[in-house]
Amino acid sequence: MTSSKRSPLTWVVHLSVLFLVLLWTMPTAGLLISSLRDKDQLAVSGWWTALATSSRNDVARAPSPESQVERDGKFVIAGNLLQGQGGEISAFGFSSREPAKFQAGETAELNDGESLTVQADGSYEIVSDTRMEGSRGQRIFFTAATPPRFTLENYGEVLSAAGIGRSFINSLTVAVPSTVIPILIAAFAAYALAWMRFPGRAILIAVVVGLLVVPLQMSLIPLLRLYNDVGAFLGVSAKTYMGIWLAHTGFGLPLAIYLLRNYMAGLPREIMESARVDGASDFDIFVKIILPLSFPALASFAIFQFLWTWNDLLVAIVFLGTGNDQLVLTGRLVNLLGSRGGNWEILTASAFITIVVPLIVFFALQRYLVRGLLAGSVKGG
Amino acid sequence: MQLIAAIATMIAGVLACAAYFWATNFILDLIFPSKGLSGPAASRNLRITNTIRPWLFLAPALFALTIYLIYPVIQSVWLSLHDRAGQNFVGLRNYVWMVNDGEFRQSIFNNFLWLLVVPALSTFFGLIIAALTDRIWWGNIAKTLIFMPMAISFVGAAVIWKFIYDYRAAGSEQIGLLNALVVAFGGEPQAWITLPFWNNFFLMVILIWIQTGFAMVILSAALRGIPEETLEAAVIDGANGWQIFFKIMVPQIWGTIAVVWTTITILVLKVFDIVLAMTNGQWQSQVLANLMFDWMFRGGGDFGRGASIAVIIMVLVIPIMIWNIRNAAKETGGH
Amino acid sequence: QDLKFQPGEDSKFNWASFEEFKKGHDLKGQTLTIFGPWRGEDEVLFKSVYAYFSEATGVEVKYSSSENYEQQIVIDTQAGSPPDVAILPQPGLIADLASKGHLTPLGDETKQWLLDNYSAGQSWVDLATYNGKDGTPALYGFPYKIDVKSLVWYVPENFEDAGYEVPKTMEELKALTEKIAADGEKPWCIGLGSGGATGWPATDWVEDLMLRTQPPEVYDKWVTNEIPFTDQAVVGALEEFGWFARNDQFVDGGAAAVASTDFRDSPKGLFASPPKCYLHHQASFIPSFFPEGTVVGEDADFFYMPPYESKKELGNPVLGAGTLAMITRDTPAARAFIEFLKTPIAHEVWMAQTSFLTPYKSVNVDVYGNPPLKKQGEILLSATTFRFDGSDLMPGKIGAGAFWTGMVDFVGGKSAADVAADVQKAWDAIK
Amino acid sequence: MTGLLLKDIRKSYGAVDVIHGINLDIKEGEFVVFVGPSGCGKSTLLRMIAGLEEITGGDMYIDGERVNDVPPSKRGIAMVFQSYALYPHMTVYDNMAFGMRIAKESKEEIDRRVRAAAEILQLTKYLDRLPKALSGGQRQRVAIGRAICRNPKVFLFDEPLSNLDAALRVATRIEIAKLHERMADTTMIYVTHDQVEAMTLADRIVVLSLGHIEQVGAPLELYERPANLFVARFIGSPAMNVIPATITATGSRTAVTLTGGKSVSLDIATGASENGKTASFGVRPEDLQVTEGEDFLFEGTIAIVEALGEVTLLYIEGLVENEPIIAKLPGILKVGRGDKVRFTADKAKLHLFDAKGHSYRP
Amino acid sequence: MTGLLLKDIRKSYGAVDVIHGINLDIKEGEFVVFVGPSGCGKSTLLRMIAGLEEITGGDMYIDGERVNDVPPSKRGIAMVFQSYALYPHMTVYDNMAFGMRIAKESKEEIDRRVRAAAEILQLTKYLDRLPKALSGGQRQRVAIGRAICRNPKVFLFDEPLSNLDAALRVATRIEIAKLHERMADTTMIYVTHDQVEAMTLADRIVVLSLGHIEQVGAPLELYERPANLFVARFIGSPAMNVIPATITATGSRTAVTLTGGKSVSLDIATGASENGKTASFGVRPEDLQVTEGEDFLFEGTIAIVEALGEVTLLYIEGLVENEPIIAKLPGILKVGRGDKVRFTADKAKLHLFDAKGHSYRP
Ligand SMILES: Nc1ncnc2c1ncn2[C@@H]1O[C@H](COP(=O)(O)OP(=O)(O)OP(=O)(O)O)[C@@H](O)[C@H]1O
Ligand SMILES: Nc1ncnc2c1ncn2[C@@H]1O[C@H](COP(=O)(O)OP(=O)(O)OP(=O)(O)O)[C@@H](O)[C@H]1O
Ligand SMILES: [Mg+2]
Ligand SMILES: [Mg+2]
Repeated sequence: MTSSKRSPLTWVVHLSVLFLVLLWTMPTAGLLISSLRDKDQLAVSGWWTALATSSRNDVARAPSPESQVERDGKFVIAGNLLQGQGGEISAFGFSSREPAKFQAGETAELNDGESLTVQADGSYEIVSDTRMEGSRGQRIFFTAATPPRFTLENYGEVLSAAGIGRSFINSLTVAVPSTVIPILIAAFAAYALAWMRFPGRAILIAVVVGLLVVPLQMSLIPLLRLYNDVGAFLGVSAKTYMGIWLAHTGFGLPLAIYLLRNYMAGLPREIMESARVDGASDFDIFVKIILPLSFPALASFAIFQFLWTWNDLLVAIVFLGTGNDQLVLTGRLVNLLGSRGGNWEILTASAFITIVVPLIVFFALQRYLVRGLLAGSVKGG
Repeated sequence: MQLIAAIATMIAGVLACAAYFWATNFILDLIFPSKGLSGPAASRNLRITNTIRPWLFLAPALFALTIYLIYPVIQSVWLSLHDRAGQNFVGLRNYVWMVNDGEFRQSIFNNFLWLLVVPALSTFFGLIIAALTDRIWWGNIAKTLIFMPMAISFVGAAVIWKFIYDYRAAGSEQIGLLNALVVAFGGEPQAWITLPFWNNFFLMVILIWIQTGFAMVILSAALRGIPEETLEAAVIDGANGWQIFFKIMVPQIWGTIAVVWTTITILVLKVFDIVLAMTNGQWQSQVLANLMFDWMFRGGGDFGRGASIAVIIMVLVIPIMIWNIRNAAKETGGH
Repeated sequence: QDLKFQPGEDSKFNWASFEEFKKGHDLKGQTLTIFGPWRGEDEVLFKSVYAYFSEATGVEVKYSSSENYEQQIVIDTQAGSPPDVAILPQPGLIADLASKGHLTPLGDETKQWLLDNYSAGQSWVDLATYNGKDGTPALYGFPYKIDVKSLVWYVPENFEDAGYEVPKTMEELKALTEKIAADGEKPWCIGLGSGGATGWPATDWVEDLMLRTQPPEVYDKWVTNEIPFTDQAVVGALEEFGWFARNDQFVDGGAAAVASTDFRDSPKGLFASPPKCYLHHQASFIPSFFPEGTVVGEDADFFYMPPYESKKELGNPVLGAGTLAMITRDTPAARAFIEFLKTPIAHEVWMAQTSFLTPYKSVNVDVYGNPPLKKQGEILLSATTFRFDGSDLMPGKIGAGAFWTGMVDFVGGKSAADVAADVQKAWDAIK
Repeated sequence: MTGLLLKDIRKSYGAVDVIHGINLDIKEGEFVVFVGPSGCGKSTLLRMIAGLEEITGGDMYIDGERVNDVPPSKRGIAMVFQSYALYPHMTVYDNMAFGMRIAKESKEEIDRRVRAAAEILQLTKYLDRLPKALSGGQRQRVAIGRAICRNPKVFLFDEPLSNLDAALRVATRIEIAKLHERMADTTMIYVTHDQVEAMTLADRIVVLSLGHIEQVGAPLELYERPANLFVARFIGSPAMNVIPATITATGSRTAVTLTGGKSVSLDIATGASENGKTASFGVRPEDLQVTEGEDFLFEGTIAIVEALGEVTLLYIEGLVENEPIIAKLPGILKVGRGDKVRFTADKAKLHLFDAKGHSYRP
Repeated sequence: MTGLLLKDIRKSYGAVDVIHGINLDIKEGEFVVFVGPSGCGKSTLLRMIAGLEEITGGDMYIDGERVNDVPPSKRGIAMVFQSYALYPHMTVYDNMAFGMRIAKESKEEIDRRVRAAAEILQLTKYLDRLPKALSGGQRQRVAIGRAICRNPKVFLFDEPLSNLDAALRVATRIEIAKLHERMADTTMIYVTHDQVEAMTLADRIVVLSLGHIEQVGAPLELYERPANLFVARFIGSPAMNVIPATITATGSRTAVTLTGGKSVSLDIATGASENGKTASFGVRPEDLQVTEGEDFLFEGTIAIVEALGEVTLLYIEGLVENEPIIAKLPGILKVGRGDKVRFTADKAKLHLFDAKGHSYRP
């Protein structure tokens, strides 16, 4: 509708969408920013503070006395607290009890006759009349205003993990047929349930709905047992790609059938009739009329199914195994987390790495969610 | 190398599937030809093929559904009548236990809360967003952004929401967005997910946040199927945006809205990842699916009780099934 | 395969045991699948260990792990496709697998070996002995890789700055706590958050306090529910924990923050500027969650969670956890692997790196990769009592369920008696 | 032998009865046109013939074979849908080629036939377009083209020309007539609202009303000898003028008195029993002539003049209640509103119907 | 003052130009009919007036206000869509009531108006049905009813009667005419293919062809004095017979020689410069009369006879290449195929067009 473009309410639409988008992306934005932050900062300051210059309290440790140099008869250890990251120091201290005792530029007398001077730019000097001793460097507490700082380290770490490329391919090998096969099977079934007459149709539809609810976890053990038996019978491994495709197919089918049937039932009857008069068999009608016209529904479902199979870990682990040759991307990334979990910097980065492929799929398929696919076909209500 | 093998298997798998449909149809027509034949023979063959063909179309789906879903359902029912190892028959004892279990009752109550809130709000937001984004030039970008939560794995989602609900003591810096906002407006920070009853809603927000993308995509496809002329007619009838939306568009996609609603409702019955990751049912936020998971796998698992909870989850879906049968019947009347 | 340390090169290692093992086992061409809890860095470390096994026997080892390993092993065993060897940290789960007949007994010879070679050997044997499918007890697990839990972490320099001393007794620890609070600081960082497992860090506290207030026998009865959860002994331990955790002055963020602070985040308060807290009770793995670049022994250190002066008779109890290896599919390679774990070298290779403790008496403690590890090893070896993490010994529904939930309720303000009653009720429900 | 036989065909949608028992015998190669008021069941009947609508009652035979349960594709039909029913995702070309592709015709043959049809229907320019980029008339032509391209035994057309302009309509109509001529043994069934189409194309016209047949006959037969008032008024535009009358004399000629008092004698034989009965007197607008003389049928004041160029319509009000008498006179007349005129008509072109509406004409 | 002013209105779909600059001034209360061949852009123009189609170029004024960017709902229009555009989920009643409900009319008022419209359109029985349970004609009537129920300043009708039967069509046409009369200041724009509708309803007819205006004028003006060959042939059915001719004499009368050799003199003035030029001679089928005399226009053999009852069409082939000459004679004639007949016509009703198709008539 071209006319709506000019509607005076358009700006309201823009604003509401903007609001909703902000609301929805806020959490993800947090994730994204967090994934770009230093891992130690994640736990101590809100992600939104990373966007602005912030004042932070920090501790740095000067190099150990081994690195002292003798200058003008004094022993000096020098360095920079900010290590080139920019920012400005306002206060510093040397005791955990008084971390901001001194203003930048002042000189603090340390307990053992040394003195510490910290400049606003972060450079410091520890000066002593005598040679400094000990193995540990001096801790320097400071308060600094630091500009936003981001790092790609987290991504680097994730992407450089061994076997990640292999897992990527594994994931694709799992996800693509696991998306296409159920769509194909479901589309045929949906057509039969929407446009063919046979006894028990309504019951079947209800059964499909009912099966939507079957918890995946319930199915795993009986199915794996079945797989093991079949595998043993055929003398092949129980954990094959074929197996996982079929498993995903089975689990994805109810939703696929349900969604597709609903969509197909809404197509104008006259088109089907017309094709029937043209001599098309059910198979022809399905392939040449229904499938092309159902693209929006197929695309929507493809997006979801791809997403689920791509992000799935449980089914993959159970039916494909955890060996290096079979490990899918999600599995690989989870393994990176270490056995105690909770490396959020890894989690955040890998969440974004896994998100990329589904988003591409979404973008690619989104254009099939087109308007007016049926335009011009029939007239009337 | 694997890449080639992978692609080859992929193609083979998909082709095999397509070949099945083509071949069975071909064979059916070969056995019961109707072309060329005439008279009663042809029409008898036709009748036969017409009764067989729907089942040919359905066969692979029915096969997969039976193996992957119906068979496990039967297994579950069987297991639910057995003890923890699935070895000794115990009758209905698991169900008796369940009814008397406080946690189970808590879960049922929470599940109903979820069922009331999540499908409604997800569908509502999905619909609004689908409709609004269709009218603006950056709609696709907006959609992608709102879809994003769907693409994030549950682990990722859990981290994200940790950064929202995180609680630090009053006075110290809040790293949870919600508390930061509350504090900024002069409120007291709260440990959101530990507030009994209310924490259910904080968990629901997460699922809504994820499922809105689902609703949006499906409804968007449906909205685009609405004949544009009817919208034009409404414009001419003087309807404004709201009226067109609620009186013309929504009623026309009512069927799809029902489908989305049903799907999300069922998903809510199954929801457990979120609860598991955020609270694991503590602070009175337990839900059925998580309870089932708990009994199934934790500490070696009690298959009997786990299965009996699963059976309850499946029973809960029966009203939805009946409702769908009705709908399908109504539709057939229209055809 | 690359061996981390070339056999024969570093004399600290017991290479002789390796050569001897090599001689006794030739299983070329066989494969061994191991399923374990280690992922990420730990997986790399474990690989470096079984590389020696492969080298010695020619067996190809396939190790895999999984985020949901608990669930995974249940599914795999139940469905009839288990790995050859499973290594798990949960005795409760292992007991369950054993009772369903999924495990192969390791035999009396191994039992004897443990008694002979592990310090506090009987503790370990008891830990790894379960009832089989037919109800007869047998040794099913081989303890390998131990974590010490009775540790309190602190920043030495902060102590210096404030003039605090490392306490030697529980009374001193409490006094220190009060002193720090009196100084206007917060003594403890406690975080129970762990997503779905929220609450478990508190169970460690309670177990540690149980061991310090009650004799080990009571502890053992407690974990088997021979004495009920509501017993005064248990309630007392709960209340001791409450003394620390339920006092707003004693914990960073106040009592309310305890349950919702993630255990991974909570130690970071030690390193803040100014420090948010001075003490943190956690197991030996926690340094991986310290800020990057933190050097244990320098920037941070730990001390043994001290016993009560008033209960000297209880000695120095140590709470720990660890993983047990078991045979889920009886093959020569699996047997050989258990044998391999009996060689000192299987322990030393990991010891020489990080995060590995062992009660194996005949390993060379000098091999420990760093001083803190060695110190922990010494705590372990000098333990008068060693007890395995009680919540791991309890049935899963309790140890990984009701107990956790109860602890969350407890720090949330529920009385110790009520919490204990709740847990006991849950326990009764699964009997 | 591709005749059709309809035996007591019935159709109901739930409780609504739409077709009430149609009996019809259509011979091979015949061109039958269904006409009738909107909603009388023409499309439904056509769709039943096509096999798209289940037959609720009765039997249908095509080629002597009972086809009640034969699917559309096996009935050897082609159909133009009233609502077009184009394949929205196919170009015009593909829309037309679809049926032949299904029938596995050769590429050249398909191309030849599609192009031929497109040429006839002036669609050549649009062959690559999708239906949504076509005008209403163009869509309708595609629908026709699609049917033409196939070579069915029975053609079914549901108002195929309703959205076409006059010129194109004439041209297409002629094409359909030619098609029918070329394919002498193809039966055609055609629904239309256009009198001209019905009259020019049909071998026989079937007049339907409320789901039953009013009359079946050759076009001129219906025009000249409508069986009843319904058909009389339905065929011809504007409709036949009907004036209430009373029969005053019977015999080989009948005399009636019209409302208004004028008495008229008709060339129609009636039985004596009819005397004194009320009847309806009918005369077609185009049969009326203006006269100055005394031998007029009726006289009236012109209420409206509609000059169509070719003809002029005069509306005379006041003679019959609530309904003007219409006269259709050739050329452009120099009369105005308010003028009083007298009308007469050829005696042979007068009609008389009894109280039930049946024609007195044999 | 609800006149419309179209200034150089243009429309293109991508590269396809559909409307090439339309200038038109429609006065308040005027009834304007758009006619033109299928696909010439009538619907598009109407949709642009309604505001449903973006205007690619030019300006449109309603009521003196430029409305290029005014949304449809603010233009005060009602429209009947060629494809009906009924709301599939609403009953007939609700379809008609929708606009009024939006306008917050009172319940009684809505009911009154809906029932009135339904009565006129014979839809009362169907008020509770959904569109999918209606016949084509019924759907179309609902669409009309929907427009009638509103009280707009401008009515737009896109072939509103195309699916109706003759009787209903006449009735509805008259209703529309009455509507127009009742609402004297409501402007109506009407697209149709039906000559009768155009001639009877229009104050002015706009003849469109390929996206531009061929002629604008009162109905009879177009019929009697078509500005060019296109209009001459488009208005009137069957179309005007056109015979190539050469001008042989100019002056206040013009003489031409037709192909075939016959010379005719017309009441049309031409300049001397035209002498010898080729021209097109035109005569409408209904203006032809059969003559026995010598003063005939042309003579030919009857190829086809179409008896429509009211009139008879004679097709004479061979005079003009590939196109029959058609004569439309009143009544039912007793002539047969192969008969030779001579035709004559009233001199005033002859037409002459120059080589470019422009009429010589002033
Ligand atoms: N979306 C489109 N893209 C390209 N061309 C189009 C599009 N829509 C219409 N057209 C073309 O524009 C021209 C005018 O169409 P329009 O619908 O206005 O014709 P019309 O005069 O109403 O014809 P009809 O009498 O057949 O309804 C047609 O030739 C049509 O093919
Ligand atoms: N699904 C339905 N349910 C109930 N009645 C229906 C249904 N479909 C059609 N009808 C009714 O059946 C009658 C016949 O419809 P049909 O379409 O055959 O009419 P038609 O003669 O083709 O009319 P038109 O000339 O207007 O197209 C109509 O009165 C219509 O309302
Ligand atoms: Mg119809
Ligand atoms: Mg049009």
